[in-house]
Amino acid sequence: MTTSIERRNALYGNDVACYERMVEIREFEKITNAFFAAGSIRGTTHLAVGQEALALGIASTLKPTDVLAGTYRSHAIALALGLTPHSVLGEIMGKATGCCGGVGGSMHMCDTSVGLLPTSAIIGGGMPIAAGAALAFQVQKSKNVGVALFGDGATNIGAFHESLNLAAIWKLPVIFICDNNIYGEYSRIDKTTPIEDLHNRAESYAMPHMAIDGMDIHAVRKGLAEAVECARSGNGPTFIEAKTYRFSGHSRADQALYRPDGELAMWQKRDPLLLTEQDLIARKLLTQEKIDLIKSTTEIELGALAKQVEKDPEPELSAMFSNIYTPKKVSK
Amino acid sequence: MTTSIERRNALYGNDVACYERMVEIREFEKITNAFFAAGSIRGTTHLAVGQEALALGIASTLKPTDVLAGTYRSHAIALALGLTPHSVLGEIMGKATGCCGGVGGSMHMCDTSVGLLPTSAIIGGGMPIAAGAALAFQVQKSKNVGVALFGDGATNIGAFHESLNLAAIWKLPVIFICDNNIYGEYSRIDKTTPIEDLHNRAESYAMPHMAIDGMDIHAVRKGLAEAVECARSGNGPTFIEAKTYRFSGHSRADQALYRPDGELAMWQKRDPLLLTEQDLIARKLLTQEKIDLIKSTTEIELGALAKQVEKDPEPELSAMFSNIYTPKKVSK
Amino acid sequence: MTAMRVRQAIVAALADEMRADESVIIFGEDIAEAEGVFKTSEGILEEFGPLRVRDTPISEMGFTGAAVGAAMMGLKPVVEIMFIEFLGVALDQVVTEAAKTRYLSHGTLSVPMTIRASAGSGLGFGCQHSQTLEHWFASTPGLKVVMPSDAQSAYSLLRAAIQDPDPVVVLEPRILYAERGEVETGKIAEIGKASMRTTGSDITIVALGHMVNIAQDAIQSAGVSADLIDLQTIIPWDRETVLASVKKTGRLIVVEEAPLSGGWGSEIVATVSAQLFSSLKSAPFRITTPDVPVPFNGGLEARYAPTSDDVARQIKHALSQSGAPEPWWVVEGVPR
Amino acid sequence: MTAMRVRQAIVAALADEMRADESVIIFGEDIAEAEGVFKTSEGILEEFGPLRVRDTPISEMGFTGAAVGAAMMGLKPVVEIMFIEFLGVALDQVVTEAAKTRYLSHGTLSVPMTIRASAGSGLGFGCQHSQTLEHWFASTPGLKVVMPSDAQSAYSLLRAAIQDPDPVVVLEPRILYAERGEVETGKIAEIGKASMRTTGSDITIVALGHMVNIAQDAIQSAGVSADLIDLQTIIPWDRETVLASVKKTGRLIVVEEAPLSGGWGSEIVATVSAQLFSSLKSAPFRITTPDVPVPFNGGLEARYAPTSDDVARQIKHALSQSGAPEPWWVVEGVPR
Ligand SMILES: Cc1ncc(C[n+]2csc(CCOP(=O)(O)OP(=O)(O)O)c2C)c(N)n1
Ligand SMILES: Cc1ncc(C[n+]2csc(CCOP(=O)(O)OP(=O)(O)O)c2C)c(N)n1
Ligand SMILES: [Mg+2]
Ligand SMILES: [Mg+2]
Repeated sequence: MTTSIERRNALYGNDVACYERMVEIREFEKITNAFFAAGSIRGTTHLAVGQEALALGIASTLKPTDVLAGTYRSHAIALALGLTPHSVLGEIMGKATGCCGGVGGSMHMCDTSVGLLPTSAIIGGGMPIAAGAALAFQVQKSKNVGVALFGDGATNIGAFHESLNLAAIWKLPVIFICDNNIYGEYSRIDKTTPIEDLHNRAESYAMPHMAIDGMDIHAVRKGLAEAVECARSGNGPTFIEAKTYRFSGHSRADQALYRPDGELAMWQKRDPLLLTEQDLIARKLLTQEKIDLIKSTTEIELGALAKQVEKDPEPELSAMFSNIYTPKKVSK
Repeated sequence: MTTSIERRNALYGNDVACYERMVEIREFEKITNAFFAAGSIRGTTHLAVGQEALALGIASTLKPTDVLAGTYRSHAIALALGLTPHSVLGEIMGKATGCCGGVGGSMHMCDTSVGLLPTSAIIGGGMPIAAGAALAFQVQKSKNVGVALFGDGATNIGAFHESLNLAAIWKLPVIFICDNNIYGEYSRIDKTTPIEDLHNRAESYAMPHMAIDGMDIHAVRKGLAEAVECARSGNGPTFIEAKTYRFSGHSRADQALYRPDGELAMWQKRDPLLLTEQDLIARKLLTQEKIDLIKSTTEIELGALAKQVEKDPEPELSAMFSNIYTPKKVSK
Repeated sequence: MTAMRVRQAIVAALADEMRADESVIIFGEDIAEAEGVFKTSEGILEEFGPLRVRDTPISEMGFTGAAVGAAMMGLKPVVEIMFIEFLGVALDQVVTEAAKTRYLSHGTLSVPMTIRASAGSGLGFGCQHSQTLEHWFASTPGLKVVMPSDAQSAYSLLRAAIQDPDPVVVLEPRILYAERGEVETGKIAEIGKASMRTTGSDITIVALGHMVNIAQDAIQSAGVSADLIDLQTIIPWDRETVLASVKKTGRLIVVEEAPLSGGWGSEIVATVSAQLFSSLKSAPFRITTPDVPVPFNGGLEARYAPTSDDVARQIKHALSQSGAPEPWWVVEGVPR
Repeated sequence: MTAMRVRQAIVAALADEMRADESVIIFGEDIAEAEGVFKTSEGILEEFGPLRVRDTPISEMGFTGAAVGAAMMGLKPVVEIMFIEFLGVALDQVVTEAAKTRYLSHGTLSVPMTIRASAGSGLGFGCQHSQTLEHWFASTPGLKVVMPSDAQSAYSLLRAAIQDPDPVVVLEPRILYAERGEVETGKIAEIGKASMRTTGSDITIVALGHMVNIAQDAIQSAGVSADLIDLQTIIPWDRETVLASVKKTGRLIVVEEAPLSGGWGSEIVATVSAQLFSSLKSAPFRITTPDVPVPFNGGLEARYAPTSDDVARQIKHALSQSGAPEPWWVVEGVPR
């Protein structure tokens, strides 16, 4: 069986692997959506369709020893960072095979072997934690970086402000990545936020900042690489605003009817899969046939996997009582 | 006996009255300091020596129907807004005659007859409250404004960020006044905040902003009048940074030894009392003799008052059980 | 009487209050245009317009605090906290500001605000979105906290909360939003007053929110004669009703959807034990969730909150033995 | 054994841990250069330098959360919350993040962080700076909460908290900072274990923090033979020691510095009532503060927390009558 770290390592320097992973995410979210609609997934789900380039740009730039604190919308970043579709879907379905043993659910992904800290379902929850991880790296004199990944809506919460200020004043090796998909739940960003270019908020902390095209994996990598270099060399944090779009509704059954006509269609022209396909064909790394094959294979494989996960064991009753406190060491 | 509202009304259009009030504040804080040192005041006190021009500039510009949410450092603004020295000192000494009946203490001033909302001892506590008061004015279609008065250190707390954003997106008639006295407790602002001109943080909310000379009552009035006009005419909030200096330590017995040599002396050259005296003399509204008289009279009067307050009754035991819930109306 | 879902009862209460009193305004995340993520403000924006009905940024501290300030100025704001956990970023404004405003204004200001928040487990939202968290508000003079158990109480308590001159937190059991019940509109509850779901002679059962329904099922299946007290207000709770009932029955069980250690039920048991020591025929005790985070998995989550089977078992125990029964996880000896 | 003030015992514990383990770092507002507003980090910056000892901006959510993240990465951060009330702006990171991290990481991450916060009344800081607020952390599996009662426990509990692999909140009674006591440095407490201040046969008194000292005075002046249990850890509390003692004495009083309704003491009384129903000779009860905000005025504040006179009165009552005594404000019939 492939491990998370193997899946992660497969991405470095391999644009085709990155593309395949993007397809995997896209197909994966289709399954999640279908399963949710069919009632086989409890609670809620937050899809990241349309935001695959950002996830892969991050995963193929960070090292597995860097850490990332994400949100309830983390299927894509989890798969990108290396978690297996099995462990992600298992978690979403509450199976013992899930990355959290089935007690976390769709909003709670985690795999420390590839640097994914437990994702938080609280807006802003992960930002000070990423800064804190970076503080540890600074104190430990390691070269790792911390990353906080969060939405546009999250830039209005107090923790955002405090985290950026703290990171700036302590010059922490942390990168704040705002996935600006223009919506927070059902509210368009302009209804809740008086400025459009969120990255400019970094000025309040004298922090370097940039906007990047979140639909283009190369743009993501380029911007992030610069920020990572800055952080690793002791020059402190960066705020990156990735302009993306949420192709699906916010969560669960949301049909996103509040979106203006044509907005989705416009963004779909910049579908990250499409852009990557064009790029890879142009660079002669893939052909249309190969692309079709990747898609159909992925669909078949994930379909088969989904059937398997459905049959996976449920967690034991003891799982409910485990991992609350750290077990006492047997000897010192 | 003079009421708060009478004391407030005395200030409008009367620069000499404003100056006298500044002297009153200065002398008042001397007494507070002495009483605290002598052990007749419990807990803590936060003096506002050196920040009198800001307090008077605010009090003589706002209307008594406007409201202000302040902090633990509110002796000066309370006296300026109209509270009698008796009710302020009474509160500081825990007397039944205090503005809060003696159960609040030095950090908790309040007098709604002149628009002083209960001051909060929690950093950032008053900012959303001021915005909320402004929201009420907006809904009620009154022309009043809300004001939040807070320190430089408070610009690093989450509530600051959330309040400014909310005020901006809803165009609330609220004015955020940052009393930038360069220190938060014992930390110089540059140790905690990566930018110097705090008012620029308003850019994050597309909010008008300005820096004003907080030592000069005219500068305060001018800046604030502009902001008030903007708010009253429905054009939303403004962020004002008043550059001031804390002549005393942070609180209690703090000697402020952490300040660089010469810093205090430099700022004392711009002592708001001094600047106002020079101005009033130049405008022939006062003479040096008159000034000396004001000072000595104030000193004598407040000294006498202090003796009286010392003998004021303590609150009854029932005060501890009162004003927790609103009494039920006897009939509907 | 009209049959409606709990969420519709909430809408009705909001609308009735907004019609009766124009100082009532509501705001929260996605409550206006989207009508609330749980559809608890359906039609409100349309009827009352954008001045009184507002979507907020994701800023719980900011907008909760704004409600405090607006309430000081005479409005009656109702804010929605989508999941009660989100008050973890804004508790200060509730506990340290709102609850102390009357005290710190020497009685000159009241804070007639209402905080509505969905609470509780059972829907697969995971451990950061499934708690009840009543204890965050305990020991806070100045605050009131209520929790409805059905459509009628959802309506009546919310109206009472909005009319109340002091800050009130309304914890709405999320699991009940879709449940139907008969509602007499216009009926307003009295905050601080418990309601008797069933009356009986052998035992007193005190419960809150959805646990009232669980307890009622248990009483039925155990076939016992019980006073089932729907507490409705947790702070300040109805000592009189509870004490009178236990005086009569001599037995007390509290059924609680929160981890054992330190939940609100301990307050009831402790007070009854102190006040009615010699009237008690058997040990008063709580039936609670185990001391664990709320698990996501459906099978596990179904065992998290007290079930009617388990409550029935413990009721029977209480009627036959003087000592308290063991919780299910001890009985079953669940390995850790 | 060295005589030192409680605040010095805290400094000693910090320094000893920082010497022993270089992953221990500390930060908070004015704790470095100014050495803490209560001088609880005197000399720490000088000895350990600015990489490990840091002043923070006024950003409790930010720096508490940073401690959570740093702890995940293997540091042992100790943060100071100057007054426990300030966690009202940051509770989320403690309760919803730190306490659930181990659970949500499937056991792969621990959060060995310590939060030190000053707490309690008696010094004239007013109602927003004088509470104890233990109940904010109740019903939160994953968290531990301790409170020292003297210099030795301040030292020993803090060392234990820092060494503990899970998040621990240390509530330090502010009123004790200047008190002196003998300290055996190197002695490390066991979290979750209560300590016996006095042993006796007639009654069990459970207290926490400064109330342990008040209770001890009361026991002396009442001239009774009592087990005085200094609980030290509130979450998870030492059921074993308390139950064993009450089994022996048949009587229980909890002395608590928090408003009556919903304080931690109700958990003790409720548990004992359920577990030891037939061993109890008289009503178990709590002695608490009234349900009021902490008043500033010195005379009133002196009456806020239980006094040794009043505790003595209630102990005597418990030994002579089976019902619980009335609190002083009922006895005295204070008008509202
Ligand atoms: C403190 C807090 N408030 C509110 C929520 C509810 N909530 C969950 S997702 C969401 C919208 C977030 O929008 P954004 O940050 O843009 O992220 P996106 O969902 O678009 O990825 C909200 C309001 C929450 N989880 N936490
Ligand atoms: C949330 C919170 N954190 C910390 C404190 C402790 N504290 C009181 S005053 C103060 C410094 C505030 O500095 P600044 O905002 O500049 O105001 P100044 O005292 O200079 O007027 C601090 C940290 C508090 N009261 N509330
Ligand atoms: Mg978004
Ligand atoms: Mg300052």
